[in-house]
Formats: sequence, C-alpha cells, structure tokens
Amino acid sequence: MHIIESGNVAAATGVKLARAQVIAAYPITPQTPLTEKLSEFVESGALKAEYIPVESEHSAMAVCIAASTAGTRAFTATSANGLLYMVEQLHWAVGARLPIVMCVANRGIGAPWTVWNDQQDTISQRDAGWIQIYANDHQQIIDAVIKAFRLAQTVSIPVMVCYDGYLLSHTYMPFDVPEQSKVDSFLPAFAPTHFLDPENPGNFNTVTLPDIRPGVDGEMAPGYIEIRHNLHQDLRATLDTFVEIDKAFEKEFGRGGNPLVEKYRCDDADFVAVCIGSLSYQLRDVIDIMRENDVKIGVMGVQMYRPFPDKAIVDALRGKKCAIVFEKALSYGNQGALYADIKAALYTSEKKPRIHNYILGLGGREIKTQQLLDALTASCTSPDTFEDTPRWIGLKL
Amino acid sequence: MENQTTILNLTEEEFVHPGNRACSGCGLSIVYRIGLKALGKNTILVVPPSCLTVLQGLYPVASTKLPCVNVTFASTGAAATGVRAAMRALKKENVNVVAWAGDGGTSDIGIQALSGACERGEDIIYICYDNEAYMNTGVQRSGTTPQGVITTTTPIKGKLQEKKDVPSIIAAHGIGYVATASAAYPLDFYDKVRKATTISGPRYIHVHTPCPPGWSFETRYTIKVGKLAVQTGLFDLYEIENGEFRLTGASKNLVGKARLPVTEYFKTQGRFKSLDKDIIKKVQEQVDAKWARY
Amino acid sequence: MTTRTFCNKISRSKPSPGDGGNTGSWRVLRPVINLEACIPAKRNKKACFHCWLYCPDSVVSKTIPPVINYEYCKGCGICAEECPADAISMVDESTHPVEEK
Amino acid sequence: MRKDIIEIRWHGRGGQGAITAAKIVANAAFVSGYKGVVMAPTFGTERRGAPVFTSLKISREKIYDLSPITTPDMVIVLDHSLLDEVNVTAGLKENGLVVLNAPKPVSEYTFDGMRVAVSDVTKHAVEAGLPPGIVNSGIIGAFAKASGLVDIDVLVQAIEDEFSGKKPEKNAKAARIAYENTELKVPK
Repeated sequence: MHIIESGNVAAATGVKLARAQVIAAYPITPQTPLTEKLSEFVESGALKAEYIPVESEHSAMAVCIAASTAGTRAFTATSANGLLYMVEQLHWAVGARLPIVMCVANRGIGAPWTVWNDQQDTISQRDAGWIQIYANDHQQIIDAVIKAFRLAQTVSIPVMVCYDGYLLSHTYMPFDVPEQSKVDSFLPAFAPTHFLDPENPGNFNTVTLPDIRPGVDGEMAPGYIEIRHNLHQDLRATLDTFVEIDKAFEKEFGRGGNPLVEKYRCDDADFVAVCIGSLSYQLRDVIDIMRENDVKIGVMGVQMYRPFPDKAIVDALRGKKCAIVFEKALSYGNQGALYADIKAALYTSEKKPRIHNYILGLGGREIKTQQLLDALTASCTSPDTFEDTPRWIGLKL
Repeated sequence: MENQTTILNLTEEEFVHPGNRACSGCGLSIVYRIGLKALGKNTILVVPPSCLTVLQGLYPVASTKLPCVNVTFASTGAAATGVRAAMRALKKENVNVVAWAGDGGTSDIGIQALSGACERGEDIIYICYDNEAYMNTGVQRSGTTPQGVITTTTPIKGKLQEKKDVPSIIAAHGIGYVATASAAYPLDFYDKVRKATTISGPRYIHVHTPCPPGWSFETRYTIKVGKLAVQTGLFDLYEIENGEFRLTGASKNLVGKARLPVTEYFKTQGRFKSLDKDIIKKVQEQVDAKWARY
Repeated sequence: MTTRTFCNKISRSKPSPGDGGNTGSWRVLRPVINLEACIPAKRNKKACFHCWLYCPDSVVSKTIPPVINYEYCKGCGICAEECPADAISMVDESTHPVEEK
Repeated sequence: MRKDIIEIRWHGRGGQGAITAAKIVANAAFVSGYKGVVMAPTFGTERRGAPVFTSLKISREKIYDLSPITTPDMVIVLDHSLLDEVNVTAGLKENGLVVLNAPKPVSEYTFDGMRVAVSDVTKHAVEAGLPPGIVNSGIIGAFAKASGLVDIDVLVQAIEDEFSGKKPEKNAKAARIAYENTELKVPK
C-alpha cells in the first residue's frame, strides 16, 4: 500500500515491519520525527518493543550494544553531533560484531552549529567498520531498513542506513509499505548462537592480547589482529552478501537491483557524475538536459559506501572519459573522501577515466540545478585540464 | 540492618575462579567474590574498564563463572539498561542485571549514564567499588579520592578537593535502595546485595574497597585498613531504603561511642603522607560534626 | 547463496581457573596453618573460617581443617592477619622448595 | 527545470497547518494519478507564529529534484496578514496564480499581472463549525476551485482521512463552503 509520508516516517515504518525488539534513541534534529514515531508505535502497541528514552547518544548505542549482546534486535537513530557523540560506541559495536541497525539523517557537523544537510557526519565515520547504505528516496529508505536488519544479522556487522536530513527526512513523498507477512518471511527472527546467558556463561569483549593464546579447550585463540582481520574479510565479503540479499528482496517485493551503485544513463556515457544520496536523483534532471544537448553523460549514485564497492565502481567507469565526483563532505586538508576512494580504486585499472571533484551543499547550502549543469558542462568541456583538488560550488563570499 | 548471614551459613559456591590477575591482597577480589555469591547464578554482569576488567580475565579465559559483557567506560548504566530491556523483550524477567564499576567509572565518566538509568527507574543493581582512585591505570586521582591523598596526578601536595559523595547523589534520584558497604565487612555487604536482589527498580551499592598498591599498605592489612575507615567514622555503613536512612552494622554500633581518631586510619597508608595538621584537623572536625547528627 | 561463515573470530571468553597462570608463584611468603591452634581443626567442627571468608582469591577451603590451594595462593597474608587464633604464620617461601605441582 | 512539474508554494505561519494542507493536496493528487508528489516544509528553525512556507511539487512522472521551489506556478497564502511581511509572489511564473485567504473581495488585490483567487476562509471555517483560526482545510477548497488541478471530491476525501478523529466532517464542510465562495480574477 502506498502512503505519502516523510522520510523519517518511512524509516520508522521499516523498523516496525522489521520487528525491532529494543529501540533506544536521543532526539536530535533532523532525526527527531523518526524517534517520535517509533515511541508512538511502541506506546500504542503497534510495535511490541522496548523503547528506552536515553539521556545521550552514547547511551543510545550502549543500550543497543547490550541488548544486541543479550540476543535482541536493536535499533537507534541519530544525526550529526549525535553520531559523533557515539563514535566510541560505533567502533565498539563493530568490534563486538553486533547486528545493530541505525538510521542517520545526514546533517552537517558543528561548529558552527548547523541543522541542515550535508554528509560530513557519516562520511567521517567511514572507517569505523559499520556498513553504510545510503538511500535516495523514501522507498529506498524503508526498503533499506528492512534489508539492513537481514544483512546485519547475516554478517554480524552493524549497518547504518543514511539519508539526507530535511531533503529526505522531512520531505513527504509516496512510497509503498510492504506487507508485514512478506517482511516476516524475508527477515527471519534474530537467533544468535552466542548471547548473554546464565545457562552458558561467557565473557564478551574481553581484553585481548597482541598475540594468540591457548584457550580452555586447548585450541589457539586469536589475538586482536586476527579478530580485526576477520572483521575486514567479512566486510569485503559483505559486498556479495548484500547483492544476494537485495536479490532476495527483489524476488519478494519486486524492487531492488542496484544494491551497490545505482546507475542512470551510464552505459553509453562518456562522462559519469558520481555522488552519494539524494543528490544523485537531483542530477538525473541535469543529465536529461545535457543529453538533450547531445552530451553523453550519466549519473551513478553510490548506494553502499562501506564496504567500498570498488569493483562495481571501476567496472562502471571503465573506458569513460571522465568521472565527476560531487560530495557534500570533505576529508579536510585533503580531498573529498569519495573522490579519493574512487581515485585509489581506479589506480590499477585499465582505461581509467579522468576524475574531477566538486564540494557543494555543506551546511544545507542550496544546490541549484543550474549550478550542477554549469559544473558538469565545465568538466565535460575540458576533462583534461582539471586540477587534482576539489572545486567548490556555490561559494558566495 | 542486622546481619542475617554468618560465616557458617554463607554459601560455599564460588563464582570467581582462583588464579586470576587481581593483585595480591586485592579488596575488590573480596567484594567481587562475596558479591557474586549474593547474586547467584542467574545474573548477567555489565562491566566497564576497571581493575575488574583485568580480574575477569584476558581472552580467551574468563575468571568469572557468570555471563558478562564488557562495555565502554562511560556507558555502564545505559548498557545495564540495554540488558534489562532485552530480558523484558525475551521474557526472561527473573535475571539479576548487575553493573559493576569502579569509582572513576561511576563518579566521573559514568555518572551521566548512571543518573539517566536511575531517573528512568531501570530495574538494575549498580555496584560501585570505591578504591578511591584510578587504580587500573596506575593510581590517578578520581572524584572519590579523598582530600590530601597522594596519587600519580596529585603527586606532591595530594588532592586539593574533597571526596565526591556519590551515594548521596544517587539517593537524590529518589531510587528505592542505596547502600554503602566495605570490603572489610563482607557479610554486611553480602546481606545488602542479597536485599538488593529482592527489590526492583534501580539499586545502588557503594562499597569501600582498600587497595594495597594504590593506598600504600602491606597486602595483609586490607581488612584492617578497611575496618579503620569505618571505625574512625570516615566511611559509614548505611542504607537508604525508600528514602529512609539508617546506619548499619559496624557503623551503627559506633553511635554514642568514642570513635578512633582519623589519624589512626591515615597513618596506616602511604597515600596520606602529605596530610598536614590543618587538613587532619578539618577532617576530624567534619567527621565529628557528621557523627553529632547521627 | 554465500556459504561463508561470518564472525568466526571474536573476543568471547570461557570461564576457567588460572587466567593469570600459576599465581602461587607470586608468593614471597607462604601461609601455613598450625592445626594445633586452628579453631575448626582443634574442635573438629565447622567454626571460625575467617581465613576462608576473607581470602580474596578463594584458595582456602571451608573444610576441617581448612586447606590452602598453594597453586593459586598469592601469599597476601590476609588469612594470617585475620585469623583470630593466630594459627596461620607467613613463612619464607624459599624455605619451601617446589614440592607440589 | 522539468516542464512537467507543477510547483505550488504554501505560505502560512508556524502552527497554522500549511504543512498539513499541502500534505492533503499531495495525497489527493497522488490518488488522482500524479505519480510524482513531493512536499517539502521549511527546513530548520520553524517557530510558532513565524512565517513559514512549504513546497509542493506535482507531476505525472516521478520527481527526482528535492530542492525547494523557487519559481512556483501558484502560491497559496493561508493568512492575508502575511502579505505585509513576505513577498509571496517571489519567483512566481508568468500568469501565475495567487490563492489568498482574505476578508476583502478579490477586486481589492492585485499581484502584478498574476491571477488572483480570494476566499474568506477564516469566516467559512467558522460557518462550518470549526473554532476560529482553523484555515488549513478551508484553503484547500479555495485551491481546488482556483487551480482546477484536483477534483474537490477527492480533496474532501483526503481531508476526511487526514482529520480522522479530529472533526473530519467540519473540516470537509469548511473546504466545500470555501470552494463555493472563491472569487477568481484573471487580469486582462
């Protein structure tokens, strides 16, 4: 059934359909309507879950970590400084291999204070080990939340479902709400083999030595580096696993097919714009205009940013003249993070394109279609003359 | 509270394995061993970084026979909340969810999460073992380090500020049960933990825990030093049950009697070596004034 | 579908004694119980057991007479200090060559 | 930039229900076959009583551009007092439409060559039995009459759905009265 609601409500509805058991959240703009909706679901009985109104984001993730360790499906949501306040916990949740799902309504980071959208918050956490999925519209939000729970418990790694603050979180558009019975068959109950259990006591997240050490049963137990290596290998394998989960989702719900990158008019293109989030949809209109003017251009949205789908991106860019990377975030003092990642991925590839970097929209600065058109036109007109440093769009002073 | 438990009827079952990494003469080892006896098998522990993290064992060996989740330093109260929420969701209601943290993890970095859990009325037991400094990292001052104490971050003059009164702060949340205890009086501590298991909502027990290396005394004096803190009237054993305050055990027996001077306690430990006459006089006056109200 | 086993390495410990190794080797002084003075030994009934109660490392048994597990006893001396009958003396460990293992 | 998108800007005051009104129209438009419907409220620091605006884009095809409206086809003004504070016609396309809740007749208002529709929604809402100051259901009636975009019956159904449990029939009635009492002025 289609409803017209905000992106936050789409996310909350996904969490409800996924039957999250423990939800803890601390309000922060623009995530708040999501947590308000979830508390309403729980209070009204529409969702049988524990809703913990914690005193901080650090504690929100603490509740999720503990509840997940105890064997329940846990969820939280945040934005911007809230995400940064739980950074220690993000890394902890990954190291403990807990299938927590968290929505992040992307927002710029203070100081100075900004409540408006960019993606510096989640991009800054790209190395935490969380899986990061980005949604471009409300349908993708609700679908991603449901897929995220299955992915998280399949690979034992937490998943962030990210969507642009305000642009998606507060904007209303139609989306289909999947049937509960179908979600139930797609998403099996969380049944971990190890959990906090007085009948089978274990000590979780114990201090782990630099070296391997024999265990109680005589078997050699890994040291910290082996455990972290295993996490990394599992994250790399997650790329294929998510493709499979997306296929299973498509079979059940008839939607999907672009789990890692979502391409638009890229196949015959000479130029490909690349970005993360709803901007990739805004760019479609620009691509259409340029196509009308016989510029062979397409746009690719990076849907999963961590683990990084380097192969999918390199394949999509092979033989192109130029990739133009737009970013609402920056690795300060260097370049756009996505730009640097793509550049690194292309390093060993045959027939690699030129690559350009634009920074835009920080702190909610409006991104006008004309500006995108101008930037793309400049890149397509002189692909060989660009510097290896980001150009900024929309600076007024 | 009268002791119900005696040495003779105290359970023999042990929940802490020997051969763990706690220091020789460790006060925490005593309260942990006794506390787990009181909690029993049907318990889940939540532990932030502290000496207990080391006592509990290094991967892949656990020195505790109970399920335990190690959590980040600031998150103990919230993590215990999460375990309890999961128990409700899984309909495993009769499990003790017990946070066990040190004084730094409680009075300093963890107080926000603990306060939040108390305000929400979470059904958890929180035990703070107070060895009055960051012992695990090498004896740095904490909020509960008493005034004048030499630590590695107050190395010459001793700590300038007074000890933070954490049990009173927690009691101000209006929770059903707050108690203090001492490693030197394990049966009193045992009974308080037992009582806590029979109450629901947030329960807080603050247990004074002598530390031979951190306080600079010989390992064999752990009990003696702990008892002196009580007998001089510096650290009081009490309960606040449903808002009602009462002294218990050894402290209750002190009412109306002559107490040992605080210097008897101070002189047993190297950490007090920088105390000057003025501070000693002030502390004695504070103790006398406090006891005049009991 | 993927057949990979995910998350096969994680820090999750199992209970066992001796995480710190043979902590008996930490001792400088060894507690030795004089059974002539030990209250439960002398009376041959369950009594006293201060050594058992106060032992931080649960290496004293609540038996008649109490027995100390020297494999793990760290030699702190609390039992000797708290024994109301002064039945436990702390003796130089070097006078007790490695006899039990 | 897409020609197929109809852009409607709603001007109100914080708490007046402009978002709800736009949402109702969005729902009705979707039901009427507009696959592309995007409604975006003012982002950020709305405060009760302060002027706010809401963007509504409608198209037969899916809409990908979520940026705020800058060149609306029509503007809906929930409160004529806003005219003194806000340039409601900013960016309004040539031959655009202004739908205004105001007590005076349409002849009193001129917006520089734009079409103007006026209804005394505040009065009609009270006639419908609503407490004074509820204007967001009534303005939808004026919008329906003036724009002709969405059928009034579909809108009334959307109003009843939205106000389910909150005087749906009175809100619906307010919309119908306003619909019947909307004057349109088309400049020569």
